[in-house]
Amino acid sequence: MKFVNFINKLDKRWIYLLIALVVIIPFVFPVGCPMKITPPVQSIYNYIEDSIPENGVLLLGVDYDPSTMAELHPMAKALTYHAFYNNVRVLFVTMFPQGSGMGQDIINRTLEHWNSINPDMPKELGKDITLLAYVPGFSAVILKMGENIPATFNEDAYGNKLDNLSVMEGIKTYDDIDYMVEFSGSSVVLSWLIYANGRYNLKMGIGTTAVSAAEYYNYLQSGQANGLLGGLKGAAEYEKLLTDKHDFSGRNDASVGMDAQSAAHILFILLIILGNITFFIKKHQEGK
Amino acid sequence: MAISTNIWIWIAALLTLAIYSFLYKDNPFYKFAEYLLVGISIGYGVSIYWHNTIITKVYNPLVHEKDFLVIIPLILGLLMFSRFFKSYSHLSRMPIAFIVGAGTGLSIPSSFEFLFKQVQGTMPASLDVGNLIIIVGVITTLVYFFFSMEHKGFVGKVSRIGITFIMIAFGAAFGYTIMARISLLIGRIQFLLSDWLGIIK
Amino acid sequence: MKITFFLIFMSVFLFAQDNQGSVPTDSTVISELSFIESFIVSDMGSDDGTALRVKWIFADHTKIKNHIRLYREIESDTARELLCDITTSTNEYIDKNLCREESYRYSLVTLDSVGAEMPGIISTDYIKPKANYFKTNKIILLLMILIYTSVIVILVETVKKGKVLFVRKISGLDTLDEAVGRATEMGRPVLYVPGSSTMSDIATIASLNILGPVAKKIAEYDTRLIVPNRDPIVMTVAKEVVKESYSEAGRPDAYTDNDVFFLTDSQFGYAAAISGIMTREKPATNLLLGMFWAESLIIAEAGNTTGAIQIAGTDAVTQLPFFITSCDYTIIGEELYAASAYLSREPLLMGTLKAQDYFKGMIIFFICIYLIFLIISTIFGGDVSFLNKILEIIKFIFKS
Amino acid sequence: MFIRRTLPLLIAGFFGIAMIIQFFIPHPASRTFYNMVLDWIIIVSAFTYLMAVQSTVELHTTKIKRRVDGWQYSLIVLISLGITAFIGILGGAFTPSTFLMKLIPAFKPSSTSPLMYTYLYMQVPMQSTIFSLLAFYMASAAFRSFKARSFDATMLLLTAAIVTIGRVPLGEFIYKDFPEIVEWILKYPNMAAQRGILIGVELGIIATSLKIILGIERKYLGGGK
Repeated sequence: MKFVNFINKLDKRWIYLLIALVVIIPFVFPVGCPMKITPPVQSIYNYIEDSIPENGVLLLGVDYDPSTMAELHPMAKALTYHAFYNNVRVLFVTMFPQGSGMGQDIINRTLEHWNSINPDMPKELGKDITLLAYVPGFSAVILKMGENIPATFNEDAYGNKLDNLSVMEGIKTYDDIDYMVEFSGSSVVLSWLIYANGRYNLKMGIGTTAVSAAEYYNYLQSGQANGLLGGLKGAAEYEKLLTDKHDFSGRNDASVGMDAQSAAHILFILLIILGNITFFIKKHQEGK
Repeated sequence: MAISTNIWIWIAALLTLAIYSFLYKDNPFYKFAEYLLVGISIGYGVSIYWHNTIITKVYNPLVHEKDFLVIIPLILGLLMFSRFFKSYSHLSRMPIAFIVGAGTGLSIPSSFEFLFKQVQGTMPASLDVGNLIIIVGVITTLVYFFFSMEHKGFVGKVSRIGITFIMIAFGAAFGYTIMARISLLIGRIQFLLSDWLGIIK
Repeated sequence: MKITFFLIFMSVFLFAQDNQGSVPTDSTVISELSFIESFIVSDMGSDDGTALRVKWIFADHTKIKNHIRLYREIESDTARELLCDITTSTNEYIDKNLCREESYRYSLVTLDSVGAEMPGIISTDYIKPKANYFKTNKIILLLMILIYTSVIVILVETVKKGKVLFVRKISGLDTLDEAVGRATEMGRPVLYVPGSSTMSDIATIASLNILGPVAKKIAEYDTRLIVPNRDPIVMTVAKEVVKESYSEAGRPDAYTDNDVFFLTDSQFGYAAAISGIMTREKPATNLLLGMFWAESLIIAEAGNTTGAIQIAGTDAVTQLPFFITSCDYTIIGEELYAASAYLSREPLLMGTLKAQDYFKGMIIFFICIYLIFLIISTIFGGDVSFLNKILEIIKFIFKS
Repeated sequence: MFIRRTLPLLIAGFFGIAMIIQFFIPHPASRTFYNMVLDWIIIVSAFTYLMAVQSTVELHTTKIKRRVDGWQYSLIVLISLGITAFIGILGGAFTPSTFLMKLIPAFKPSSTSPLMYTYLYMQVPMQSTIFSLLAFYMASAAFRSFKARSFDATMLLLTAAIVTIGRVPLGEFIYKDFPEIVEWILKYPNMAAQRGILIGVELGIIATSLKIILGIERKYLGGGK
């Protein structure tokens, strides 16, 4: 049982090195496995593709901060590109000061990349896409948007008045917003569901980190949300849907990471099995 | 092999390595980076507050649009400053009471409706295997968290089924959390390998 | 008590004043087109007076092949405004965002297959939308709020008067006593981590309620109790709780003040420091009770490697899977509140817990009844109208 | 005594009950009251952020005054907070402010503001890296502490293994309709238990809110007399 003792005395830093290698190697030698689209991701894609009219409005809630950015940023970018393809106006709203930094970063990257790959139909800040100013008050802001959106924010995050922005044309309450997708890793989703969907019947989809994805399946079943993007896998599936339909040559952040994700998952399963084997051997020895 | 020449990418990479040094041992570099992060995030928050909130929601209405109804909440908000003086800090309870009171008042009816939607979702129109599992799962989980009856006999068995349902739910959440934590690591490795060192595309 | 009576009185007053929605002021119909039986417009109930409901019933569906067109006229200017073309399947149109001072008239024209208007028109009288004082469709919601409020208030009052309400003993509390007993036999310290959140978190308050009796038991056996904290306010409250328990156990001198100390406010620094304490002091029992975030993983793993018995308890659903697999016993979610109510018997905690339990019991009851009737109705082929009626009624109670 | 203790509870009680009643009255008068209260909440909460800043600054200033060990790090917090706030307020949040563009002509309206540099190249890397540490801790915990020590833990680890493998492209490679199984587990048993827990938690939140409005619950006002 030398092997068991060796395993137990193994310093945890070796395991840290192992996980780092398992993630780095697939980046240097990408494999690219096939990926099947799960229904909750498909239903968000279908809703944006079919049910949002030309020049409709897609509201994206960026209520996350850099700590969960790795999973939610690719989702928000993929949806923004999808809106650009369908000539849908995109509005970003956030309930945290941190979120506005994230929204600003998405707008910069998507505009820059979009205008570089199709110069013939350029997208403009203030005409097709903008970030609404951060207003504190949390549930009060979500409710106030149900009554009068321009009066809630007065200005967008860049300081220009909402009234003279062409992206805000004809937008007064949630009835003028065709669809909303809320990206968040925390319980902010609950407030949007309770107030925006509950009190003002706003059609909603959810994009969340994998940690809370399992928790939000009951909002799908009860019909409060009509779709769910769960973690990096959800983002990768959405990117795959986009590349199938349009030549989405955006840098697929999520899909690139999928190989490393698979490798790391296999490592985790092995570690748990190995750990349990040594656990049962030790218990067996103590039992004797 | 194009190592980036942008000074800001180098700052970001060095700070990332400073935090990863915590894996080896807790050291001054990690502490410096962590407390620097606390300072910057609050400084950033204050700036966003200043531009997006104090200017747009308080200063402009008052000075430009002469909408003087703003005075009352303004006074209530200024009471918040009383926290800086020990003897008057109790005055800050007024604005807190207003926000918490009005906030809870707004939340109660809508939260009840949210709860009812969940209960209604457990009452499907037709009965198939999936719906049966949902109803049984919800009932047994609720019975497990029922504290007014001793968990013996029949109630004990029902709560036993309930805890099994809960374990399956936690197992699903657990599997998903593994995926989440690894994605965070993948995001950082992507930054170090491509943006900084330029090894991969 | 006066507040609940005020609430009940207020609802009765509102209920009586305006019962089943405002009586719709129908307007008669001038029927020229034979196949439309009735064509009425009425005020939309439970609204702020900006909507009208236009309703029509067809004598027989078969005769109508193509669409019909709806017009609206405002009394002040007689320009007729085209609203929409309607297929024969719908028989109602709700016109929103109207103005309260205006009065409106609706008229109906049939279209032929090509889409041109056929002669003949029906129209209603002018009607002014009315703002209502009470949302009649939300009465059940109001009753539920009033019931829940009064149940909480009544239960909190009865517990204050000293009546003992039954709460089952959480099995986690027995394992807690055994674990503390084990530490006292081995003469090694007990580590109690009250979570990484502030006093505003319910789980932290629950954890401090459990700390009381645990500290009392430890005081009796003269074992060392270590309580590291991440929040200065929680630390001061923990000091008071432990000091009080030691004096209750008759050992005020055995209380060492610097065993309850403030570590650091950084999330991962706190977890790393606790792992250091675990390896240095080698406690026999680790109690991790309260609100935890991602750092729970580090603490639970460190405790595992030192071989101590670990009991965890939190309401953070995302951290529970790690505690269940890493610790010997885990108090899950609301069991933490039940444990703190059971131990502290504090009226506020006990009253609310029992009120939640009764409400939960009601929900369980209704879902069970629904399940039974659903099973019966599927056995009988699912179209028994009597059973469907019952299913509808149960579902109606929770209709939002 | 009245100002300190009962007035806040009266304010909370009045606005709490008023907003509940308002929900049930669709009359335009109640709607204007509702809009007014929402505006007030937004403006007053503009100042609540000060509370968070004040408590952190106070925590670190006391640490420096008392020379607690590690007080140098508190100095770093205060300095970095001051500099970032100074850059942000003067230099503009997302677009360079007019003042900055006059001061340094290099800044055009379209270029990123100095504050965004500190956000994108300092806060983002540090904060996302801190949370990526968790992948390492999970790996070592997966090996050393996640044990099937009871029936419950075994059920949990089994489901976790199925979901972990099924949710990754490699899973489909191993067994064709692995993702369908995972989707079924998530949609039915997992959903049922999550809903049961959610109903319990929601009832707790509503009970706490009612206690706050009725003035029974006072902890939110903070400790002290």
